[in-house]
Amino acid sequence: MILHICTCKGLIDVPASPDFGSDVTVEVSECLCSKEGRAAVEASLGDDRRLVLAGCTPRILERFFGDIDSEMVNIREQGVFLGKGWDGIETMIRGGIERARAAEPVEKRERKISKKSVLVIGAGVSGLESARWLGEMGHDVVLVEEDPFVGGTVAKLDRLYPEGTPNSHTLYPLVNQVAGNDHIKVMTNTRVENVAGTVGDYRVTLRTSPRGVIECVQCGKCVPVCPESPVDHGVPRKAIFAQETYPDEYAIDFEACTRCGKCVEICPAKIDLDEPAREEEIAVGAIVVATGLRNFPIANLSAYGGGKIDRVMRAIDYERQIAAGIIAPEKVLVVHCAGSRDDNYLPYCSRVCCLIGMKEAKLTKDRFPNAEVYLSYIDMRCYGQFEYLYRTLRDQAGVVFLEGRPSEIFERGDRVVVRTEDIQSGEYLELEVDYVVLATGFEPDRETLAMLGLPSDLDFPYGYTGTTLSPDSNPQGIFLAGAAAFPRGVLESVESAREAAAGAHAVLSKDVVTFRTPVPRIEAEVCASLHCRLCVPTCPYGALSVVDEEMTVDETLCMGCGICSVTCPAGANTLEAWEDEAILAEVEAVADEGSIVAFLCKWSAYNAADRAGYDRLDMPSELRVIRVPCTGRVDATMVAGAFARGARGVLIGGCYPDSCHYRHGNTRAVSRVKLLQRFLSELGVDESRLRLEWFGSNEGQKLVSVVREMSGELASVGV
Amino acid sequence: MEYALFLGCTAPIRGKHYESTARKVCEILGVDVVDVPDFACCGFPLANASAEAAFLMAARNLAAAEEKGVGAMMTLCSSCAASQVHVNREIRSNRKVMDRTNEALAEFGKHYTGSIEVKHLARVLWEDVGVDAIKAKVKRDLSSLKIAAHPGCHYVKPGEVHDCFDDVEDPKTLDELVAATGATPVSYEDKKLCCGGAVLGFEEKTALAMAKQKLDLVKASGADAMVSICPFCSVMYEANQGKIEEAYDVEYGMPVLYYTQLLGLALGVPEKELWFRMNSVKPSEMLAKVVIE
Amino acid sequence: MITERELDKKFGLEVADRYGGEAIRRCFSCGTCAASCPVGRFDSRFNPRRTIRMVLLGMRDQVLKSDFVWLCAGCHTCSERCPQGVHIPDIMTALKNMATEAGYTHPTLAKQIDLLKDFGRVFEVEEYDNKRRVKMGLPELKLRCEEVKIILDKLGVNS
Amino acid sequence: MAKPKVALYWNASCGGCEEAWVDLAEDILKVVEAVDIVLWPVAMDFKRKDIEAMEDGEIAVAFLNGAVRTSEQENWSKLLRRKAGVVIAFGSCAHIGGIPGLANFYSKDEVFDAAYGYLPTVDNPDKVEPQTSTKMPEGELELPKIWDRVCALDQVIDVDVDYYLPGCAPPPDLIMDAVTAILSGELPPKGSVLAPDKSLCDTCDRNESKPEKLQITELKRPHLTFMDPEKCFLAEGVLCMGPATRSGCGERCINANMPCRGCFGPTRDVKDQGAKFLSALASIIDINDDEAMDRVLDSLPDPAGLVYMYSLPTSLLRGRVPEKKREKAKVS
Repeated sequence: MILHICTCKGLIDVPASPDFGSDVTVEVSECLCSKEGRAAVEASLGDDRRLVLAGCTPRILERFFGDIDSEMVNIREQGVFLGKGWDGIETMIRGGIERARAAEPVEKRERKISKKSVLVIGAGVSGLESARWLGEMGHDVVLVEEDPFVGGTVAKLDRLYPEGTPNSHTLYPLVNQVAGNDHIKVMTNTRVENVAGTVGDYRVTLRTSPRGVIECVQCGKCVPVCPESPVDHGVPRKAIFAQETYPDEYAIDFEACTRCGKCVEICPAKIDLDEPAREEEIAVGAIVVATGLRNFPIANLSAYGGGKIDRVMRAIDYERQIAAGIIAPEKVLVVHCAGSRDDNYLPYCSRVCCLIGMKEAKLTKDRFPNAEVYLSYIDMRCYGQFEYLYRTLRDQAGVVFLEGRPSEIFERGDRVVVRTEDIQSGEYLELEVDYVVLATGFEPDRETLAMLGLPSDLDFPYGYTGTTLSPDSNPQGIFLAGAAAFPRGVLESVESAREAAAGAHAVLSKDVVTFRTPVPRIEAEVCASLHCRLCVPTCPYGALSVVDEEMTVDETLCMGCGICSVTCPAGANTLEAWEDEAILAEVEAVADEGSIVAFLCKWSAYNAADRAGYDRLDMPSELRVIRVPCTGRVDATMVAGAFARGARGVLIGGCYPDSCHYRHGNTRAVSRVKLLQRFLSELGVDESRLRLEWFGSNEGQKLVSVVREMSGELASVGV
Repeated sequence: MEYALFLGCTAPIRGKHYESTARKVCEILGVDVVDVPDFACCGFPLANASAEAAFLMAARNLAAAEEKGVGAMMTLCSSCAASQVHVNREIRSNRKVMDRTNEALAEFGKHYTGSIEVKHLARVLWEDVGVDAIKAKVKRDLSSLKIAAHPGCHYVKPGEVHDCFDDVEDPKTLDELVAATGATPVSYEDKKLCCGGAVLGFEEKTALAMAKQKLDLVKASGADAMVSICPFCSVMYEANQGKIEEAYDVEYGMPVLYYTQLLGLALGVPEKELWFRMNSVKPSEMLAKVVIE
Repeated sequence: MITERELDKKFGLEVADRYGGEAIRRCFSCGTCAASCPVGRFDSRFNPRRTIRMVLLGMRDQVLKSDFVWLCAGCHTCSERCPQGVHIPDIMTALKNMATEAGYTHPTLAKQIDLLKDFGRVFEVEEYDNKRRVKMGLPELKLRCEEVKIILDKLGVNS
Repeated sequence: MAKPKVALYWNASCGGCEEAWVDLAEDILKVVEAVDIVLWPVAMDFKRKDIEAMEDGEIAVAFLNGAVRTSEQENWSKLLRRKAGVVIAFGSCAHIGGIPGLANFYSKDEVFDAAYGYLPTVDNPDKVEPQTSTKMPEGELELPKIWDRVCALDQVIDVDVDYYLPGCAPPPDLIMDAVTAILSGELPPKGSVLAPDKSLCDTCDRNESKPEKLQITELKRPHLTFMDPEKCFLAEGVLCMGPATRSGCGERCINANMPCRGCFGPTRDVKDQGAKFLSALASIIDINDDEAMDRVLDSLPDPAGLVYMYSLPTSLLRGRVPEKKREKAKVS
């Protein structure tokens, strides 16, 4: 056994010659994450491949040593940063050593990149930009768009800031470049129905819904005869319509169309109201997701009259209505943070809505110089160049910035009344305006993300980054571009689209990728494969099946969560590197009388513990963290093991519901914990000593509170 | 449907007409009420001095209801509803709270296992009896009446405590109950405005200003009467109406009925038994619009 | 002006440890509560946002001895809308409790405590009431409830 | 050549394991013919001092059944360990703690309170409880001490077990196989359990009826349910420990239409049979609705007693966790 302890440049006090027993060779280094550190680790690897690296968080260490089999002990973030002295750190290292003794190494695996084409989902600016770059690099691109025309949100906007240019300046050159590239196939009216397979060979089912217009000479005669006028983002158009982007053909909005047939009669070319939908399957090596964001539905904001009062509207609807000359406001209030930074709605800041709100104010003043515009805000967040936009507005007559979040908005006659406190003067204020613009935040396109097996994260609309070739997750050729990952302005979206294109290009340029995702090993000798099969339905990915009377793991599907290992009652199924024995060995090494043993999911709660370290929070010293791939991996055996060592409490911490990185590992944990609590109470362990809690990866404070409660430092709630 | 009737402090003394009509409409609509003489204050006013003591007083009432062998409790007052529902919820959702509460109740030999459901009378009428069942029993035509319903705060808030049975930002159930009687609920601004009752003892001027605002808006809506479901709200709008008229030199003459009086009227209860003479603002003009027998 | 020396930095923590007070530190002073408050609309002395700031700053005496601390109507309009889940009415209750414990009990509250101890309710049931009730066909009310007094005495709640 | 000497001893057991020898029927003759039985208290009269007088290792094989919970059982176990070359833990109680191990849900005092106190069949108005020593006219008499915890054989300090013969009681074919192996000297590695290392489902006939996606939404208790003699118990919502239990028993319970209760103990890599089964069970009770989950769990009044029916002493917690810490190490 080789143990490397990193002092992180003297940050961690390591005694002169730390002793971990005669069979452990200890090397202390100043900085493992350096060329020298890597060389030292490589040089120390002899026949004995068992290696323990004690240093910073595995999130960082994995970037340097992900390809070498090792146990990582986080003595920095969760050691010194959480106030542990050498005693505490020594215990942590012992845990790592015991775990390393019991764990089997993760096998290196390979994946062939057999398909060299790429699918781009969504043809807004991000998708167009990604497709353009990939096409120019010579890759075959399939660009699919759900709407009948490309352009996405930007095509619906009036002007784009900070420059204040019309949307066409950004969009048209891009559309032309994409439409003119032979490598790019654009498919409008098309949805991705299903994605199967893995990097290098994704099999994608596409469904193209009817366009109605089969051949088009763009005469436009169909539009005046159409009797239906659906409202598209605040502005009415006909059910048969065109958009000045691409393709240069009309299309029918079948949700609004009543099939009266008037367009068919007048059309000199060909319209078919009964055109069937088509489905096809394509194979690609990588996927770029550029589906953008979803506007937070204002109907949820009942105190603001959202969805009930016509004059209270979304920013995009307002922008289009003034651009189209439908409304002529004299007095407007823009409500910033409408539903954002709010536990009842969106807990996070969507970053761009401050800018959007100011833009609506600017567009109003540009068109109606005499209009009065109020902007109410909690904090005005205008970064970089946008400070200029703020200054321009601030200096204009008739623009008033009001600090304070409105409490309620209601109708009084044909006016809208807003109640707010002007915090700067401390006065209670009632305003009567013509229109209220709600600058709402955004939500991720959960539907597409879920279809791709990508979890959404509560910390941000979407926190999934950089896992593409992470050493212990299945390599994915899936890249997020633009606002699909996080609310972004046009400029940032385009930049991120290029990053995604570069990522996809990197994968497609290889013939083989290697990775180290742990998969369950099945001991055929013990497994009653043909007859037990309990594990099969518990796999979130359908990776388990009985082949030739033997339980078999499809390594291309397995993501390494270990849910099946917990299910196997015979112990025949064990997840590599996260075996029951290995985790139990660590538990037994670190747990002692009065300790709080926390099994923390490496995607969320474990990082919350890191965060607590970075923030130097006052974490009770009794905490012993065991890193697990998912709360769904936590077995009753491990919990019993902790209590058998005298633990005061056991905490299982995972991702919030619907954010599980393994689809539903955390909900499995819910039923396990319930049953376990009853079981433990029979054994004299009070239910409250086993807790399951959800943590965002930033919620260090919440983790501290929960651990403090469990350690008896905080009285629990209730009179 | 059987409920222990929780009278609270105000209704049985200052709102006897509310209590009496509540019992009457319950009888007609098939809601059985059981009296528990052991009920005392719900603890609401005491929370100002000691939240813990208030909690135990509410818990004591729950234990008393349980002792009586009823499964549910119905309150006449909205504040009683809020404190009883809240405490019930805390006890039922947290084992430790239940244990600690019972430890304290044991002092005088009471124990609560968490079996009681608590609802305000109006919620019982809306949820358990239902608007349709009420409509089916209406005997008098009240279609000529315009009624401004005042739902008050604790009938629906905190929303979570009351299982969000009504929309806290746009409470509708009381309007629906008014509509069920055949009368027309009128909409008016600031329907959710608090009556100020809780401030009355501490700063009368402020409390009256709050009540005045509401009376102004109700008056402007053209309503024939206001309807309340809480004796505290009624005290503010009705008993103090004269005081407000005097202080602000205005005149309202706005009758404030308990919903049960209006409902009783619709259900054909003899006028005498509706105790309109106990209302300090006499609803004679309003009654003149209704054909009685 | 108030100098930092006059502030009691533990005040906020004490309130946070009270029932319903845990979330007080989450307040980011957006003013939703103040804009919602029906009392504040008619009495500018009472402003929940400002009260929370005063607590977090540590202005113990200025809060507990104040007249505004008694003005919260407990209507929950603010807490229903608070974006950070601060239980404002519970915090105001905690402050009133702390004021009571510190001996600044409001006279009205003192009167209510006496009534509760004597009768178990905040109104005395007079003989007239029961007579009247019987006349109206309503059951008689119990005149006292000793158990309420036991609770109050046990917890040391005194006027 | 002298016949190998064999000792058979019983600790805390019901006697069923002794009957298992008799159940060998005519095969017992082969055994008796091949070996020289030097100790078998249930059948013949032997004295402790005779065993004590033997050389260490003189006995070839000692079969010990029953759990250990008294000082006497502990002493005998240690003695036989010294005298025997091979020690075999015979039957569930010696192997994993067995039914007597359920006493670990309670303290010794609670067990005494029940056994000599409040149980309806006990008539003991003076509350007489066993004493470790009693003065009689003839002198002072000693009774064995009862320990606080029931142990499996290998949990007794200084008692290394060479092999385990599982089952309550071990089935004749496994006994015969073990005896044959010993006599022929073809023994598996030390520490082995002398039964197949697969879960019971492997040989269970009812598997045909098991659905591809087994999900439990309702739990039924055997005595309150009609159980189809053809169908997988789990698929019917009746808890069966089969998946968490080593095979080799010949499905005696299952053939009698009763679900498995785990007497053979777990397969080799499982440290805690009950906890492991519980994890599996929770995975197949896949209900997200809290209330529905509670309802299902309410129909399982004693989960720990069920999953640890045979293995409580060898579970990680070993029994009920006492209010204050008690001895953790092996019985000394």
